[in-house]
Amino acid sequence: MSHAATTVPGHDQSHPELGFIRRYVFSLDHKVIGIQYIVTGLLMALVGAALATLIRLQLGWPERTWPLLAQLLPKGYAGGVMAPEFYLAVVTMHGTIMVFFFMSYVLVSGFGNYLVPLQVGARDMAFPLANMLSFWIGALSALLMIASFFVEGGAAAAGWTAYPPLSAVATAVPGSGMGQTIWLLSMAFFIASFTLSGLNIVATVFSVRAPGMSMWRMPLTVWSYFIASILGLLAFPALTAAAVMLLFDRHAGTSFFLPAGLVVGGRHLTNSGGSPLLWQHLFWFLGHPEVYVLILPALGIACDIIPAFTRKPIFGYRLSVWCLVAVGALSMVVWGHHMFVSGMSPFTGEYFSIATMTITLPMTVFGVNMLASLRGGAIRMGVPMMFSCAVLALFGSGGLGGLYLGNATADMQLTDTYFVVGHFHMMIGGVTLMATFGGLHYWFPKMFGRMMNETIGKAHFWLTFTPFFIIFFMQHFLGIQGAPRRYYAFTAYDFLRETRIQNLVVSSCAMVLIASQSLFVVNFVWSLFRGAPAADNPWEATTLEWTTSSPPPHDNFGQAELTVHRWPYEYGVESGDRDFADQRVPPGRVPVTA
Amino acid sequence: MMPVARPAAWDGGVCPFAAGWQRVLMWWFIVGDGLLFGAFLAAYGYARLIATTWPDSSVVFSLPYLAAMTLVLNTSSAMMASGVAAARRGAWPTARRWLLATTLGGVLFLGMQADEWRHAIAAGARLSGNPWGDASFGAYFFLITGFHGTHVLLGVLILTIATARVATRRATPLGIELVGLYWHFVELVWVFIFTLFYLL
Amino acid sequence: MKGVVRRGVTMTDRSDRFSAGGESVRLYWATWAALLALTLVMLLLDTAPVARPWLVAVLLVAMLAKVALIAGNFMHLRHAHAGLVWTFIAGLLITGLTLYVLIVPDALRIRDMLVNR
Amino acid sequence: MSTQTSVFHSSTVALLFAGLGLGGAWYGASIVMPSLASRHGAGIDSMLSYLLVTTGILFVAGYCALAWFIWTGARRRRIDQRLTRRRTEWLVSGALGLAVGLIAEGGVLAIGMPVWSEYFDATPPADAVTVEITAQQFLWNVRYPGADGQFGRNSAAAMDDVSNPLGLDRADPAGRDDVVTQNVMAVPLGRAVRLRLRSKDVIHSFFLPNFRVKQDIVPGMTPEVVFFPTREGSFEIACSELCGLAHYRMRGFFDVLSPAAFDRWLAEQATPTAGGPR
Repeated sequence: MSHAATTVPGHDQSHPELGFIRRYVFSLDHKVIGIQYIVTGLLMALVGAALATLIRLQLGWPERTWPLLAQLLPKGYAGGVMAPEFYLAVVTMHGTIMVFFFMSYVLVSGFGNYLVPLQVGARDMAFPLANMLSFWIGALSALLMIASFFVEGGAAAAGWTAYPPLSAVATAVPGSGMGQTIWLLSMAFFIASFTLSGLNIVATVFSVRAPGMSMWRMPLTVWSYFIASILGLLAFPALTAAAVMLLFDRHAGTSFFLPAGLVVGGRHLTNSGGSPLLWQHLFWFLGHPEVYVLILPALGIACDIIPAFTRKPIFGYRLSVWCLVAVGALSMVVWGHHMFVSGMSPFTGEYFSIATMTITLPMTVFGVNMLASLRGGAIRMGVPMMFSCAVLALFGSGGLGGLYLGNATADMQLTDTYFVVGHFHMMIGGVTLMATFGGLHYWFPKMFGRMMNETIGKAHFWLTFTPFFIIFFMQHFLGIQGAPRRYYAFTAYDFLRETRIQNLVVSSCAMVLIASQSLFVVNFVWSLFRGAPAADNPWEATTLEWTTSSPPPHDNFGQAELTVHRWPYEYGVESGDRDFADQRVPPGRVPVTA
Repeated sequence: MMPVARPAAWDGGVCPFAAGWQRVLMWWFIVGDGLLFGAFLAAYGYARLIATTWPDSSVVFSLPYLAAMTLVLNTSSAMMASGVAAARRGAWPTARRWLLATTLGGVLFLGMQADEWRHAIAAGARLSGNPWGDASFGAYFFLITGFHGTHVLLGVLILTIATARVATRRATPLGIELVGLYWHFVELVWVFIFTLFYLL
Repeated sequence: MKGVVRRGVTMTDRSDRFSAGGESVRLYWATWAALLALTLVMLLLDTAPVARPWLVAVLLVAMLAKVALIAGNFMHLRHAHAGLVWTFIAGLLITGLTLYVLIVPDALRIRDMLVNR
Repeated sequence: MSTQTSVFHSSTVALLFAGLGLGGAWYGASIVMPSLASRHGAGIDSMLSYLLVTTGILFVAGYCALAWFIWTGARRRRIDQRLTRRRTEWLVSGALGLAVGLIAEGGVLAIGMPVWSEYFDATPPADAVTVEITAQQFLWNVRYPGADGQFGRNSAAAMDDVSNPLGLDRADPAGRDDVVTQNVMAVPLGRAVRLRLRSKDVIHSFFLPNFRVKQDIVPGMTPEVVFFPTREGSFEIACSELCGLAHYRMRGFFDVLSPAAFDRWLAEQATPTAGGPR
C-alpha cells in the first residue's frame, strides 16, 4: 500500500496544488495552523505590551501629563491624564490578553500544534478539521476581546479574575457594562477553541505516534503538552460553568454570585442567596491549573533545547516525566491558595497551604534535573540556549517566590500586593516568554527554512532578560513593603512614599524591555526573507522534526518509512563524525542507551 | 465521518487505553462535559448549604411525573444499547428500529420537560425568584435542567442524523457506538440531577 | 510492528472483545430493569419516614449504583482497559467531588455568618 | 556550524546570572517591611524572615550553580560521561527536592500554622474593643457600640448614602449611643481589637500594613478579625482588593491611642451628631 493512502482522514496531501486560501488561510495542515497561532499570539503580545507601556507610564510618572496620548486616546487620556477607569480597563485587558491570547496561543496552541505531530512522527494532528476550527474560533475570540475596548463604558475593568460583584453589577465600575459581557463571550469562544485544540493534542499523542514511538520515547515537550492538555480539559469546564452563571447574573436577574442586601452606588439591588466566593472557587479551579497549562510547555521546550546545546542527554528523563505527572495531579487540588484571606474557612486554608507546599517537591526535582543537565556538558551558548538558561533562572526564582504565597501565613501579608505581581510575571510571564523566544529561535529554521540572526538575537536576549528580571524581582520587594496591586497610583499613602524611586526604576526598565522587542520584530521579519538558508538539522538535535527537511513537506516526513528506535536524548555517543544519534538511527549503527 | 481503516504503521504501534482513539476521545469529551455539570451541581450544593431554608423539590415537583420522565430516558437508553448491539452484529434494519425508538424516547422526554417548565413558570417560578422560597432554588432548577435539556435536544438531533445514515447505509458500527456513548452520558447526567436536585 | 508491543497493549481494541449477540441485549434489558427498580426504591425512600442522614447515604449509594450500571453495562466500561475506567472515575467523579468537598466548609461558614448576624 | 559560540560570550552570560543572583540578594536584604505594631504580626514576620533567609540562600546558590555550569561548560570540548548515569540522577535531584520540600513544608507546619491558628482561632478577650467596619465604594464606615456595648439594629433597606449610610434604625435603644465615623478609627493601647467587617457593595479588603492584618470583605459575609496592637501611633488603612475607580485612594486612618486619649476621642466623636456621619 502506498503512503499516499496512509494520511490522516480529511487531510489529503496528495493534492499539493491547493489554492492560497486552502493552503495558508483555512489550512488543515498542523504546521500552518501552528504558525497562524504563533503569529496571532505575537500580534496580541504587541497589544498586551502597548497596554503594559500605559500602565508603567502611569505608575512611574503619576503626575505627568501626556499630550500625545491625549490625542491618540482622547477618551482614556482626557486632558493628558490617564482616567482611572481607563487604567483599570488597561490592567484587566493586559492580564487577559497576555495569559489567554499571547501565552496560550503562542506557547500552548502554537508550538503545540507545530511540534506535537512532528515530534511523535505523525503526518498531522488526529483531527485536522477540528484543528482548523480551533484556530478560527480562537481568532474570533481574540478579535472580540480587542473589540471590547470600543464599546460603551470601555473594556472590562474588574481585573482578569473578574470577581463579582464588580463584574456582575453594571454600575459598579464603567467597564462592567457591555465590556464585561463581551469579555465573558470572548472567554467562552476561547475555551471552545482551547478544548478543541487540547482534545486534538491528547488524541494525537494517543493515536498517531510513529511505530516505535512508545510513551517513554516521547520528548519532554510532547509530555508537557500532553499533560497540559489534559489539565486544560479537566479545569476549563468550571470556568465555562462560572461564565454561564455570571452571564445569567448580569442579564437574566439570577443571583448565583450576588448576596442579599447589596447597595451599589446608592441603588438597592433585589438579588439574594448567592455568594461572590463561589465565583472565586470556580474561577481558581480553572485558574490554578491554567498556570501549569502555560508553564509546563515552557519547561518542556527548555528541556528539549538544553541537550542540543550541552551535547549531553537530559538529566533524569523518567523522573522529570513523573514530576510533570505529579505536578499536573497536584495542581488540581490547590486552587484555594489564591483565596487565603478571602474569608474562606481557616480549616481549608490550612489544607490548601499544606497541599500547595507539596508541589515544591516535584517542581524542585524537575528544576534540579534541568540544572543538572547543564553540568558536565560541552556548552554552546547559542541564542535558544541563552533563553533556556533564562527559563531555568526565572523558574527557580519564581518557584522560590511561590513558597511565600503558597504559605497561608506569609500570604496574609503578601496577597494582593506587588509580590504576587512579581511572582506570576516571573512564572507565567517570564518562564513562558523566555521559552517562547528560545523556541522561536530554535524552531524558526524548521518553520521557515531560514536561520534567525544570531547577533541581533544575542542583543535581544540581553535587553530582554536583564530588564525583565530587574522589573519583577523588584516588584516582589514592593510587595514586601506592602504596595497593593491594581493601584492607579501610589501617591495617596504615606507608607508607599518610599516606593516612588522603585517604581521609577521599574518603569524605566519596562520601557527598555518593551522597546527592545523591536529588535525581535526586526529579526523575525528580516530573517523570514533574508535569513541564511537553514540545514535540515542546524542544531544537531535528535528529535524527529530534525530528520525531515526544513521546512517539512505537507505530510511531514515525505514518502520515507519512519520507525523510531531510541529515546529522544541520544547525545554524547560515537556515531561516525557525529556525537549524537537521532531517534530514527537503528540500534545496529549506534547502541541504544535508553 | 468515521475514518476508514488505516494501516497500523501510522498508529504509533501502541494503543494506550486499548480502546481505539475515537472511543478514548469520546470518553475525554464525556469527562469534560460531565465536569461542566459537575461544576453546576457543586455550585447548586454550595448555594443550598448557604441557604437557611430550602424548598423540598419532591414537594414542589410531582414525584410520579419525575418517575415517568426517568422511565422514558432510561428506556430510551436501553433501546440505544440494543441498537448499538444490533449495529455491531450488522443487523442494520433492527438497529434502525431501535434508533428510531430511541429518538422518539428523547423527543418524549423533551416534551415532558417542557411541560414541567410550563407548570413551574405558571406557578410563578422565574430565574430571579420563585414562590417556594430561596431565590437560588428556581435559578438552579432552570439552569441545570435547561442545560440537561439542551444536551437531550442535541442528542435527538444527532440521533436523527444517525438514524438517517443507518437508513441510507452510510453508518458504521463504531459511529453508532459513539452516538450511543453520548446518549448514555445524557442519561448518566440525569441520574445525578435526579438524585442530587430532585430527591436530596 | 516488532519491538513496539509493550505490556501486551497492542492495537486490538478491547471493547471489541465482548460478544454482540443476543446475550448482551438481554443484559441491557436486565440493566434497564435494575435501573428502574433502583429508581422506584429511591422515590419510595424519599417519601418514607427515614432519618435524613440515612436517606442521604442510601440515595447516594443508589445513585452510584445506577452510575455504575449505566457506565459499566450500557457504555461497556466493564470491558474497558483500566486506564479508561480511571479516566472516568478520576477525571469525572473524583475531580467533581474534589471541587465540591473543598468548597463545602466555606459554604457552611457563610451560613454561620448569616445566622449569627 | 552555527552553534559554535565563543568562550567569551558564554562567560558573559555566566557572569550575568551570577551578578543577578548576588545583586538580587543584596538588593533584597536592603528592603524593610512597614514597621510592626501588632502581637500576631511578630509571628508573620518570623515566617517571612525564615522564608527570606532560606529562599535567599537557595536563590544565590541556584544562580551561582547555573553560572558555574555555564562557565565551565563553555570551556569543555567533550562532555563528562560520568554524569549521565541513572542512579546518580535519582539520588541528586531526589535529595535536593526533598530538602527544599522539607524547608517549605516544615516552615508551614512549624512556624506558619501556629500563627495562622493564633490569628483565626483567637477567641476575643472579654475586654476587646469591638468595632464594626462597613466598607463601601470608596470609604470605610466605622461604628462603635457605645457605652452599652451593643450595636443597634441596622438594615440594608434603610441604607442611604447621604443621610444614613449604615441604615441605622434610630428607634432601637441599643443604637442610641452608637458612635459612627468615616475613614477614621481609633483604639486604645493595651486591649485587643475585634473588628467586624462588612461590605455594602463589592469586595473590599481591609489592610493594615503595620499590623500584618489583611482581610477581604466579601459581600454577604461578616468576617471578624482579632488582633492586639503593641504601640501607639497613627497608621494607614488601605484597600487591597480591586473595588472600582477610587480603589487606589480608599484611605483610612487607624490611630492607637493611650486609654485616656481614646476615651476622650470617642466622647468627641459621640457629641456632635450622634448616630450620623461626621
